[in-house]
Amino acid sequence: MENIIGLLVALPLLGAAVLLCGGRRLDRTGHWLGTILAASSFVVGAVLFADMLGRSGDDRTLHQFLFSWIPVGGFRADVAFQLDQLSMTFVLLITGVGTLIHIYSIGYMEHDERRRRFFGYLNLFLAAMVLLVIADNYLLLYVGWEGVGLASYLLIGFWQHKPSAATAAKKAFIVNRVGDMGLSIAIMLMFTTFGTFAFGPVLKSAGDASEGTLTAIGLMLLLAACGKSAQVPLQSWLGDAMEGPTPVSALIHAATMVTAGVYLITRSGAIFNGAPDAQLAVVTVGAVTLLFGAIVGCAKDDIKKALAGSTMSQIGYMILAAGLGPIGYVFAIMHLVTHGFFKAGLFLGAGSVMHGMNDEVDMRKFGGLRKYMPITYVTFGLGYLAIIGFPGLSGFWSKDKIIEAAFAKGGTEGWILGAAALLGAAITAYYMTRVMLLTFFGEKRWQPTPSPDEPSAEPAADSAGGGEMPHPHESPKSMTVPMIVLAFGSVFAGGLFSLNDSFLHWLEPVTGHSHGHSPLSALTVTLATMAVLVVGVAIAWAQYGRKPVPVTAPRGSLLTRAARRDLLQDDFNHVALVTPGQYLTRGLVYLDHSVVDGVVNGTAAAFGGLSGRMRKLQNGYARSYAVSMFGGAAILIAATLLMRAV
Amino acid sequence: MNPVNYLYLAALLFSIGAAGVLIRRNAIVVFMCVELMLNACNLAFVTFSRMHGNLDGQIIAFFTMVVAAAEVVVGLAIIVMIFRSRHSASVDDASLMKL
Amino acid sequence: MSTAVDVHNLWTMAADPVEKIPAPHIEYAQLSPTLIVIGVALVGVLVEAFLPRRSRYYVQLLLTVVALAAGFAAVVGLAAGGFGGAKAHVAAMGALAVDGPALFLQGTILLVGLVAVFTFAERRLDPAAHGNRVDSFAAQAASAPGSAGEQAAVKAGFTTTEVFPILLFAIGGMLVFPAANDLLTLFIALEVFSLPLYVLCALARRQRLLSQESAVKYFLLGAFSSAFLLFGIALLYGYAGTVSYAGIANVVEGRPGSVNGALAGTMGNDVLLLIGGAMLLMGLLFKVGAVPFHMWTPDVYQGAPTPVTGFMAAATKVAAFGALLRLLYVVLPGLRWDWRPVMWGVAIVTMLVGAIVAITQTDVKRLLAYSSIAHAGFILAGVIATTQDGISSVLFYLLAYSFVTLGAFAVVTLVRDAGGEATHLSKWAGLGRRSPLVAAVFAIFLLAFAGIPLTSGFAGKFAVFKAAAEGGAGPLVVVGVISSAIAAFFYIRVIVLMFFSEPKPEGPSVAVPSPLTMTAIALGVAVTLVLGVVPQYFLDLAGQASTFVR
Amino acid sequence: MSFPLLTATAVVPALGAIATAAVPAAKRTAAKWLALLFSLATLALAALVAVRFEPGGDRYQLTESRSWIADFGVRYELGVDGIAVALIALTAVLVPFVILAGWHDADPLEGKEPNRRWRPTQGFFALILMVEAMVVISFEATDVFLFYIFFEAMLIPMYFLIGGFGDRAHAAGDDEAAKQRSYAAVKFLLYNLAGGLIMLAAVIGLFVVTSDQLGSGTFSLQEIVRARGAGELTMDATTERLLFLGFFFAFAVKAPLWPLHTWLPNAMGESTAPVAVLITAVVDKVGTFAMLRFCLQLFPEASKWATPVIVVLALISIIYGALLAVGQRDIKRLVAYASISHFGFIVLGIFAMTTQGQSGATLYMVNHGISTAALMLVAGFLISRRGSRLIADYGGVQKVAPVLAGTFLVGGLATLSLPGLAPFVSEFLVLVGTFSRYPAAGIVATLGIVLAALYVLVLYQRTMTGPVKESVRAMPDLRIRELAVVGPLIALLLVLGVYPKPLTDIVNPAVQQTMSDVHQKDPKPELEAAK
Repeated sequence: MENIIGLLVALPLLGAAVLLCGGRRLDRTGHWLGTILAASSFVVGAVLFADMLGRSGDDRTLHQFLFSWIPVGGFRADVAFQLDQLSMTFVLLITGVGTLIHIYSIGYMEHDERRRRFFGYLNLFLAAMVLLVIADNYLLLYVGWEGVGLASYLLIGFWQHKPSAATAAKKAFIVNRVGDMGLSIAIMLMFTTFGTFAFGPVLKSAGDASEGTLTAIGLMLLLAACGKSAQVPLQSWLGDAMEGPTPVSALIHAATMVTAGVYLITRSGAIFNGAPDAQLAVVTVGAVTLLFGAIVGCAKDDIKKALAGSTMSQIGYMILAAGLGPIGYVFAIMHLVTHGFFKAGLFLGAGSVMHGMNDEVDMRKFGGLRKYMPITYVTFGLGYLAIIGFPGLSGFWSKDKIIEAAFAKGGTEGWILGAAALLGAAITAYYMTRVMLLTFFGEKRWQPTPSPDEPSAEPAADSAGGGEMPHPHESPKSMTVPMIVLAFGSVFAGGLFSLNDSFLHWLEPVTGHSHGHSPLSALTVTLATMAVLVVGVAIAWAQYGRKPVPVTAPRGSLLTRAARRDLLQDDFNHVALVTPGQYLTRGLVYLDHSVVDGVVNGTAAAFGGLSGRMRKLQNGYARSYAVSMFGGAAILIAATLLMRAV
Repeated sequence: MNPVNYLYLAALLFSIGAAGVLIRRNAIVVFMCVELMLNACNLAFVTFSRMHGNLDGQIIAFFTMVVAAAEVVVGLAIIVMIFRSRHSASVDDASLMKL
Repeated sequence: MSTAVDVHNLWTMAADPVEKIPAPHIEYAQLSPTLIVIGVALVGVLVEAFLPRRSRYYVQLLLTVVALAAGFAAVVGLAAGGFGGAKAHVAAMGALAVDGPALFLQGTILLVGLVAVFTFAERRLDPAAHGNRVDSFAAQAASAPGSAGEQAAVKAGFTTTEVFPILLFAIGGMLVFPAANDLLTLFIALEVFSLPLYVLCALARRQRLLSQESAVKYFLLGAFSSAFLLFGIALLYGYAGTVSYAGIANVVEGRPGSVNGALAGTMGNDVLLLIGGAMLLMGLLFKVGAVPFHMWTPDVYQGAPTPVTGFMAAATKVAAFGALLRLLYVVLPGLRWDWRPVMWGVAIVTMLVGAIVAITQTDVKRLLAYSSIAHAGFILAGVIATTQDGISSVLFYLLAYSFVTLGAFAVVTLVRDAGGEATHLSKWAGLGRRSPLVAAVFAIFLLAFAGIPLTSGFAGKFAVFKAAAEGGAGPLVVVGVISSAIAAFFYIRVIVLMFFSEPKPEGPSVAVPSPLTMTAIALGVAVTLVLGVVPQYFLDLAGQASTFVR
Repeated sequence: MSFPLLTATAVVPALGAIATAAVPAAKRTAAKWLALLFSLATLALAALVAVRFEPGGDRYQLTESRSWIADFGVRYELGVDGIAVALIALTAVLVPFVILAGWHDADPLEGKEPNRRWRPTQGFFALILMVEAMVVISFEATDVFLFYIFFEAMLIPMYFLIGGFGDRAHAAGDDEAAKQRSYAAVKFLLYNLAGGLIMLAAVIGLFVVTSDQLGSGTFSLQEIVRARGAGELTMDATTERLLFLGFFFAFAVKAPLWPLHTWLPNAMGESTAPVAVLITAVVDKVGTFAMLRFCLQLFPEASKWATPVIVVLALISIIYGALLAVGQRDIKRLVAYASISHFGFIVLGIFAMTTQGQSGATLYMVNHGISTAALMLVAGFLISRRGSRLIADYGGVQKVAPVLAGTFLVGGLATLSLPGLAPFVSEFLVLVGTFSRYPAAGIVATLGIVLAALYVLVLYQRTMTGPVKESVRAMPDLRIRELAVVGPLIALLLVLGVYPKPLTDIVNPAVQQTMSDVHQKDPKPELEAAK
């Protein structure tokens, strides 16, 4: 059975290769090929899943060794796969959601002449992402890790003619590189500590290593996770990443890739368990980010950016959970999966809206769309309910568990984290309600948009007249069907998982699990969550439900304005990194030219000058030559005598 | 009389000759100074010959004279030639080539 | 036994009323190279006197070539006869040494002379004047430039065929110079090869003024230096009571043949020895062109007719270094600790000054002059080694260097414009575009000068530096290396000029030479490459030839 | 003695050079094909060398040994170890692509039909082959002097390639271009000549040492290493250090290592793309190769003594080169500075003195060669289309020439060593190797990968994306010939990135040898050490 694991990667990779090298002759059929390969990868996953269920909880782990990749001295990296419950969960999520989004894209990208390329990239992404989760050692994981980075780079910048898109893509890649630095350093540490970086041995003998080392490794892994999962302080790229086509945002920047960090930390649980300080760092990052993202989400008028903020904050939850250790791992993954469903759904919904509104993204120019695109409205609504944690829907189950676990951490930490999680829940409710209201309720605030041929880089430009009024309409089947499927997921997944803790038992063999003793009873927590939820929704309704919404955003409070600018994240980076960096490089360029090179040219010039002065002695007068000879003779004689003297 | 004095005289003549070469402009005079130096050498040779009581020095002196004569032949020829082409026997005028 | 004493005996016997005069014992066979050359030179003079003008050129050329070839054959014969090694000894009653270094250097000089003759005899480069092919020598040296007399001479198609015998005299002197085994012979040889050179310098057909000026400078300074040399000889004679190398050496090492009172007196007086030695060195260093006795070099090289320059640059160095070697290794080895440091200084200064001043030169011939100064420095480094290797490396270097130099100057004669040879560097711009072959050849010579591997220059440089390093002169090697780096700069500059800069429309043209010059250049290239790629045979030769007889 | 395969591998391109140069002026195309043919023949021979080489076998294989210059103790000794094989293969693989890429670079300009004697085209290809010959033999030489000779001699053809042939259209105009070219060429030559002459002093020193102690001076690497091992040859610390410095200086210039790097940007900037590739991908490798083969083996103690300083210099090169690459306005200079950064990695790997580091360094030499070739050649195609090297003159090329842009991107990604492409393997090995001995250095070096991403992606963004600039609107996409150049290179990058094992198998034994020569062992993992 394990021999087919490779196919999970191979199929989409094949697709990518064919589509990218195939040339124009594939333009008409390419997207189908891509979709089929993605789907078949999912089928393989399903088969493996079935097979896995067939076996008992402890020997569900499959291994496949392909070939020895880099063997040098004690350093051996193999191309080998490990498929256990954790990987399996991801495989299904990735290939499943991935396939849906392929289908969705068929419709969404219909009018793009580079659709073939788009599907090629999507397949590439699938391959890399699957590789990431089924690798059996950190180096191979690293390959997938950077692979998804590349795919995300290509897809964010897919509309390269938009400078904003190109910049966003570059930014995403570079910020991710900072994280990757962490990962590679972590791998080196593992190598120098354990002499290997394969999951099996490393995690087994993690206990033997000194806590200091483990902490170091943990922190480096956290850095990596921050980069990939857009956690503070490396979160700045996610917002801009929304420049990419919406399906991309749905698949990569909501459902799958950005959750890789969570996978990494959960996978390395053994290491973190031995490094409390590292764990503390993790939970801190998680808590901060979940609030950070939520606040940003409140202020954005661009629907996708709002959702991006929410993604950030939801992943914050997961990271927080993962940081809690065995108490949290399972719930982190569980929330990850449910989030995968509803966030993907929400994004697809947003995409569908934009599709109907001539790629308008400013929610202030939506409003009252529920009549015009019912399916979108319903699916989006379900996703909305799921994310704010409406009782019974997916989000409720997973998020609630995380908040519980946070409290269960115990001590002041526990209280702080719990409080943060609760607050986050409230804000989530607020900004999601806001999105909902602005988009589907209230009166129409549609604006004429410039004709599509010139891309709407930033919404501000659109209000300047011209163009034709949008005619909102429901999207084609190829787009709505995936949305419906995902809606189902967002409604039932959570319940399904929580049904006599099936998900817990499923993952426990891999992640392990321990019940912390929470200071508050589960019921209390749930009630508290409900309470803050209601509050959040209420405030949002009070602001955007009752009174009409201005088309142009009011100046807003200091916080609002800061939040609109991602809480000044970019400004900070600019001041702290970019500007100094530019000065540094300029300085160095100058230095290189004038000093390093100057020394060389200077020496040459010096010799030239010396030469010029010395040749003056050659003044053409025979008598002066005679003088020099005479003097020379004198010196010669003197020297000889001197030599004898001394 | 102590032969060493002749050596001092020789040295003196040699120095005078050398000084002349360095100071005088006229090619002929310069050349004469060189001859003077050669003769200083001769004096030295003879003196040493006397001191050592062998005749080598004296014979060398004869050779030197011959050589000097030969030098005169060539030297005067050249000097005359350059004098004819630039109507000046000044060494300093012949300084086209420099630097 | 020293010459002078024997001569003296003859002398006194002649005074007796005995009629038979015992002739001094002279090994004619072993002196044959010199004798042949001198002899033919005399014949050449007669030819000038008795043959009609038009036939002289060919006769002279033939004679000279034959003489040099025969001389070389004689040298080879002697070497084959073992005079280079086992049978090496002092001939002509102590006047001349017949040993390895002498033969090697004489062979080199003769070859150089042979090649030089080809360039002397070149008659295709200058446009024919009044239908007569002309070479690079004045029609009638005696007539003032531009004067009616000269025009008449040119019209009459006069040519100075005297250059050939003069050249032979010079070569004759040079053959004796490195073989001279007593100071008197040394001095005579010096004059014998210097005086002809003074004359040759003055004979340029174009730019007579420069030519004459160079002659005057060379002559005056040369005479000046030989006066010093002579005084040095006098002092050494005074010190040792003899002028034979062996004799002096013995005295210096404190074991004279017989000590009389006077000798005892002077022997103690090292000042005589030291000053004398220093002045002697100065005389030789002048010929070598070592700083600070180098200043004549650029002017003379520039002013003299290019073939003469080439010959001087090559042959004079060979002869002078030969004499220097013999002096330092045979006469003054006992004084090593006195002269070595001094020569260190001279070598260092010479290398640096030569290389640095050359950077800003704008005239090819002056450039090569300074480069020759720098090379003198390199060779001095080998001389200082005072080891067997030192000698052989110097011999090898001289062989390699002399042919590169000849070739380079031969190429210079080819690049001409209306005013004769176009020696100003600016005129060489883009030469590589117009005539790649000539430029390439010159580039090869320049690279050899710069000591780029696979050229003879590199092999030679490596040999001398290696010898110097082994002789404990490491710092000298470092300085040498640095100055070669500096020197590289201006060789490269010329190459850049030739290949990378656009040719000037009014630039010079490259004259198509006769087979004579072609042979000269071809030989230069061949030797440069052979000595660069497979130097072993010649290294062995130099190695075998590296023991002085005493 | 069996068929002298190594000699043949070096002689064939040399003959090719002569043959090509001999082709008459009119038959330009014939000359090109001739050159290509000979380069392919060389490739075949190199392949044969790789096949005949047994990874498990002796240290040096296919050896040849003849007496050459006895007086200098010089022998004509050839022999290859794994490292040499890898680099010879690299050279032999790259040169045909270089020739193919430079197909029209040396054609006479329109209207400027050269005279009968001046044949730039023939010269161009002849010089390329001559460089190949000399590079190959210096990889094969196991006699220090023999190596030195060609190490120096290869400067001359290189010099003419740089100074004689430049980009077609130059922003600064032809005269200015010529001036800058010859400046670059002279700078290249003098820099390397100076290095070489310093090395010459050291070579002589080595001879003196050996002749003092072994009776007769020798330059034979094996002989010297053997003698040192047997204790017959000992150097006092000072001597060894001085000699080491003499050698290292030359190699550091060639490599080039900060602060001796300034010739590279000029040389690569002014020369045509193929020549730039020849410089950075082939010729410079001789420097790093020589560090590995000569510095470490001849002067193990001194190498260890110098390591700290060299590591620091390497780190500076990495960061400094990358930062300057970010700051460049000129595509080719950018690539040049990127190369400086990469050479920093190579040197770092060599002097980390771990198997990972040194194997990594060797692989790095190969991979950097290929990746830079890919990037630089595509850049060359781009430049030849627009006639400008300035980044600012491009924009939106992706839209008009997608294939060109795609290949450019792949080359760029290889340069920033993306996993899955060859350079990643080597770079990571170097990092791990360094980290396991000098953790701090390892971490600093890792910064390099971020900066690499920066300069590559900025370059790609500025040139390829965004709205299409008027100046590039009519730009044609890659032609067949150009695809034939880039395609195989990219394929190589992928293959070596996914399955480098064949290469590592060849290289590892040699590296193990070197490690034992310098008496170094890999540091043990913490846990094992604890036990």
